[in-house]
Amino acid sequence: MKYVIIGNGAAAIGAIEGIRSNDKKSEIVLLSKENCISYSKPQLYKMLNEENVQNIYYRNEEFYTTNNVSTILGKTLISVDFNKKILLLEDDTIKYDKLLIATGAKANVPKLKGFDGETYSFTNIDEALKLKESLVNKDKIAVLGGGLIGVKLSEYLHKMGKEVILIVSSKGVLSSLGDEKISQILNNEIIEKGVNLLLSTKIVGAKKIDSKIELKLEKENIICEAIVSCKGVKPEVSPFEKTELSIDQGIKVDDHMKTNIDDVFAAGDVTEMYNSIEDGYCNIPILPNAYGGGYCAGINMSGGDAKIDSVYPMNSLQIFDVQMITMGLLSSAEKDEVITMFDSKKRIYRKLVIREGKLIGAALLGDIDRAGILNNIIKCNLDVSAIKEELLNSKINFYVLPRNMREVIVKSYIEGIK
Amino acid sequence: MKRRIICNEDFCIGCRLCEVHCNVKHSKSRDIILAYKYEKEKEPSRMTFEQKEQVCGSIVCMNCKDPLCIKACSMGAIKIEDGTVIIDTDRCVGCWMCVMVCPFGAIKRGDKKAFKCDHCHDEEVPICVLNCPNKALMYEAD
Amino acid sequence: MNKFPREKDISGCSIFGLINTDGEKVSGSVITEAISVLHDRANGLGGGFSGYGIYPDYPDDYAFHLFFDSVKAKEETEELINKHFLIEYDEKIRTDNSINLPNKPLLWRYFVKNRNILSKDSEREETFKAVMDINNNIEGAYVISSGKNMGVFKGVGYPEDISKFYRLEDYSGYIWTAHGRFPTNTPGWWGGAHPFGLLDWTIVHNGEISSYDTNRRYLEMYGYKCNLVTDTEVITYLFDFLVRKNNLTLPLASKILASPMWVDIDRMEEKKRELLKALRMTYAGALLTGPFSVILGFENGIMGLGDRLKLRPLLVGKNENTVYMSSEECAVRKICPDLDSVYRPKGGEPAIALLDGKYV
Amino acid sequence: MSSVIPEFIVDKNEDRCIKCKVCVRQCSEEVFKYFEEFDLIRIYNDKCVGCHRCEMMCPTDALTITKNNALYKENFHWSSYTINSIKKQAETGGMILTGSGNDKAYVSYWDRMLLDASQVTNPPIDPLREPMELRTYLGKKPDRITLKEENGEVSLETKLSPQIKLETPIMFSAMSYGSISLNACESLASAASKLGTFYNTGEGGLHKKLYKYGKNTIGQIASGRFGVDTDYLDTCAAIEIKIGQGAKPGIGGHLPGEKVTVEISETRMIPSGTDAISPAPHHDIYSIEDLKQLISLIKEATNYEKPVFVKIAAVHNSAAIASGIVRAGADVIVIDGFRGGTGAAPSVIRDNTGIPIEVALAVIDQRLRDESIRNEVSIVAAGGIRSSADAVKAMALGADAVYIATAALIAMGCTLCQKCYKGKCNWGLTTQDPVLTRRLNPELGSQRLTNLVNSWNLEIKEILGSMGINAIEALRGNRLRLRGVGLTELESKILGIEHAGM
Repeated sequence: MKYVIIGNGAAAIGAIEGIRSNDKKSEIVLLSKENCISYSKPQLYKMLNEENVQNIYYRNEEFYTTNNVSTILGKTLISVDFNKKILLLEDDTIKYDKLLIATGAKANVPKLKGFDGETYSFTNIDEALKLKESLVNKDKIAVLGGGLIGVKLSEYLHKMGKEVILIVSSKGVLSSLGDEKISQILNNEIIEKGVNLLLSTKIVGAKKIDSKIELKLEKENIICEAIVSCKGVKPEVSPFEKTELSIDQGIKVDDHMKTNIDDVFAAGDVTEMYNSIEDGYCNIPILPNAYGGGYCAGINMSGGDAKIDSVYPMNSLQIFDVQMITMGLLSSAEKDEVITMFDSKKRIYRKLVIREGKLIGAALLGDIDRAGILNNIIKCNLDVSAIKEELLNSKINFYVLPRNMREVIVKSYIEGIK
Repeated sequence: MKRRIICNEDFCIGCRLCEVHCNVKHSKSRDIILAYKYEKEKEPSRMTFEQKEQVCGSIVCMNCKDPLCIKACSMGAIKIEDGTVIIDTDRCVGCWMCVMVCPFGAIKRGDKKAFKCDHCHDEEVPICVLNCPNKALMYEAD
Repeated sequence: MNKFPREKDISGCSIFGLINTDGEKVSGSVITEAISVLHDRANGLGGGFSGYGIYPDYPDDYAFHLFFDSVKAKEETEELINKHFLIEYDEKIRTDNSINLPNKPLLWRYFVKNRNILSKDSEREETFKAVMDINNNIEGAYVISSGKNMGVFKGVGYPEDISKFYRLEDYSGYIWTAHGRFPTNTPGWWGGAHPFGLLDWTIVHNGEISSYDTNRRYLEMYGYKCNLVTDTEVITYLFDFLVRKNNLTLPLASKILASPMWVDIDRMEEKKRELLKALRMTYAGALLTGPFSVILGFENGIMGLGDRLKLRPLLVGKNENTVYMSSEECAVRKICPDLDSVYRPKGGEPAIALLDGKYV
Repeated sequence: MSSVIPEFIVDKNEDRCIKCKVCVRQCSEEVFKYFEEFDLIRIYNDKCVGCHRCEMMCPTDALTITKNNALYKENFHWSSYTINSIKKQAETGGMILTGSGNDKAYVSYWDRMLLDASQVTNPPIDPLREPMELRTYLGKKPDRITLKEENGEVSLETKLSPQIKLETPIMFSAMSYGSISLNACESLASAASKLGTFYNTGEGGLHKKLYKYGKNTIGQIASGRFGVDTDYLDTCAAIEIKIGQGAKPGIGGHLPGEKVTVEISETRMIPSGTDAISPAPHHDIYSIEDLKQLISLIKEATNYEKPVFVKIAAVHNSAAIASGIVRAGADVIVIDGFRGGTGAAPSVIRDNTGIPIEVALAVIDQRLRDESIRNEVSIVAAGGIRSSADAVKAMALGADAVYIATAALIAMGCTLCQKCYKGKCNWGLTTQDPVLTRRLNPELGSQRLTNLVNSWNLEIKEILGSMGINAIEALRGNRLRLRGVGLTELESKILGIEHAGM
């Protein structure tokens, strides 16, 4: 048996650990176009600061030898012959028995009209290093995009002492979460801390003027020294585009992380998975899904039988001094019941989205302790009609749940039964 | 060996001595009066005392068979050693992904590091279990 | 002098018994020789003998041996005896008065018959009552033996002196038991010496039972008066109670007095278990604890029995038709150097030798 | 304003207090209150009942409960207790209630009897080396055993009356579900089952959860007849008719409606929330011949398979009463002395009625022997047995076994604050408040009871060994092994023992 894994992110690491939980011996080959050991994407911004570089690696170097994985790093995959089970590299071929595609996602960098200079992006180490080098003698940076990467990067650049202009096309940052209150709180926080935040602003084009750049907006023009585009990511599916692999927003996988092709699995940001809340397939590029999907795939590849938990978006982040955790669906439909709590003094905000008595989304801002209890309630599809007020207003308390439910939950996690 | 501390809420008397003893055990001096009255650095309790009306109990890390925190950790800082889920505080960067997923709310936020019950791996029996005056906290190992 | 002690009698002792299972008689000097070997286990404050088959001339009469403190006591006793019995013959017990013994009472024996013809059981019950009556109610009179064709000879002194005093060499019997006593607290009262006799039961005893008062109070419920405050007395009464009054066999009585442990009873097969359980529960007041070994003499045999923990010695030896029992082997070897067999019964296991040659 | 001076002072050492607030959380009397605003634990001495729960739970030993020494001026005739009682009565117009047993300074005869030990003439026995038997059978014994012989094999002909087997002569006395919590009942039941002995349901009926301990259960039938049905009779191993209780002879029981929870009402078979009243007499027993009928009735109903106990309080003419009870057909007679406990009783009764168990036991045992009927009944002594020594002395006086209850409660946590009647027991024993009852984990309670009785067993064996006795029946009635100290001639005579030195 020969396992081949394409990619070196959390999904790939998960797969290695999944395979090795069943199969200690067979060969594992890991192919990655990045020439470094696995690192944590959410921690990427630390690359900008020399002292923190060591803090981004997802596993240590011994990981590969300990797990008996041969790595082929820095090589690009051209295409795959799924019939012959062969991977085609620029100068080589690799045979596989079981294949995992975990190529992740790449930056979505829209072309700026009239601009022939460098538009930086920030989705991998290479991009990060490139940005870092260019920052040496630049002080005024424009960050395009109010998504997670854009906001986080702005914060970090600001802390490095740069003058940051964060340009967001919507009315607030993190608008994709679908919660105006959160966007509003974060907008205030970002502005308060000194980032130049431009909301509802569309970029018309850009022009290079000597060492500076003139960024053309709808109403004004601004001068900056570098542009970083943070307009989201898209699955890296280019090597498979002309194959029979079923791809929509990403590579389509079932709950066993199998693709439509035998012996080919996919996991992580490259995939499109079933979202139990949305009742549809979508791409959810977050780390827990990547590792969990990879681990699940690894088990199934090595002869086990694992099913992925229901997936839905969730994230934990800190923007300047605002700590928050969001999970599930926050942009409610009409049929949903939305209850919120806001304590402006303590800057605590809590929102619950309830559909047919079941919790389908929650946001916790300010006080995030024990958020996992809510997450589990979403995951287990528990009815919260009787306890919703308590969930909203008190400290999150496991004992809010009825005893029999708690006992089932405890038992299921102890014994690993879903 | 997998250690587990489970609270039988039928017999939890709500005294919260488990928290006290846990705090003392994880203090610098390991002396109750010094720890509480004189030591400056204090972590929040690793035990979570829960109460709803007349029912109460303490919750700590259950050492799940398939821990969600390990999957969620953005730094690969959580692992199972000897059957016990442990957080490598050198690697932890305080992203709180673990807090987001722990179904029992057993992971606490310290000063930029996550921490939780370590099941007193250096003791024969966890200190909270040892000191539970009504044996509501039960210790299982397998 | 107060006839009965207030304090419980405590003593250490030597015991000896023999039986010729063919009924051939031997002289009292034989057993005297044996018990005198154990001189050092007595302290001169008590010695005695019982002999069976010694009164061939009056085999069917109850032979009453009595100690009197006064002539008045003797007269009162005779009056009482006459009420129930016909005195066939009576005499002063022959003694060798050259032997110097302290506090000698007046010694008398009577051969008596019941005035009415009665069944054996009733006859014995009548006799038992009469003996109790004399002992309890007549000041200065004490019946020391009351069986048929047997008698008890005892007093304050070393056994060999007692033997000489009573001229035991003049008697011959097929069963003899003997006792050398080491009392710690009895005033030199002759009644306190062993053997203790009631009807044809005689007991010589070595040891001290710790269950005394339980046994005494149990017996007193059934008409026994334990005036002597000696273990020998209660053990004799217990045998009388269990065997004569409750119709139990000697081996079963032994299982009551020195009961097997509950754990052992639990392991027995059902019928036996239920029997022993019932015996132990019902006759709980008869259980003897503490160290003892006894030799029980009765009309047709002797039985040796040790306590259930085997805290006191008991040896059984056999030579042709004679069975010996003793607390020490040297006493047996003295009169019978070559034994066919020697064994030491387990605690609570009775050793029974009967006149018809049965040897259990 | 109450004119009663607080009985206790709660002293908190601020140098040791870490403000963990365990005292605040544990005191059901609300002696402690925490004010977050001031970070202050405020103490209300007047509410303290002196149960010491806070003291024992405090992890830094910061609390000390002391008797209020500033009570009224010392007066040998008018004690502080008396003055406070008068004041309380003047305030309320009611009887003074109390719990537990008589605490007054009457003579304790246990403390005036000493045990014998073997020296020289009779060796003591080492219980670690030799078997030491504590097994006891309770029930009517025949006067004699008759045998039958079949095919040369001798077997038992007598059919024995029903007996219960005890591996230790110590049983747990009657405490009802209602007077104590279900967890306490379960602790007793489970301990009895582990120890091979028995516990008694009191007259609280038998909760379904406890049916599994039926083999170790003595089911009580008292004047309220609570919880008695066919299942109850079938499940219990023996049945006890309770005529009286040592703590309150001649007084019935009263479980107030607020304590009659749904489960208690189901177990007692009465409507929930109604007062459970046990009348002072059984309304079908107005004399001894009525008792005989009830005994016969129970025997008939239980197919003559279960021993019937009759329990009486030790009162002045107990001996004659006991003799009557034996003749009425009881298999076991229980005598409950005046030190016996109660969940609630008027203090005037508890403190002034009855006689000491030592005396009652001694005269009853002797009376039954005088009448040659001692074998027909087993005697169980109850009421204030504090230790293995008391138990041994009771057996030497003539008891077959003893019942303990106060000692059992103490083992489970009780500190004898005597406030059982308030239903707020901080140890979770004499309460039905779910917050308090869970303070007794039956596993722990059972373990502590088992430990207690096992340690008494060891001590009893040690005592027996020192006396050279190796079976408990050889101790029973063995009064020679007791000696009195400081007894008058009359007391010695009544107890049937010699004075030390004799």
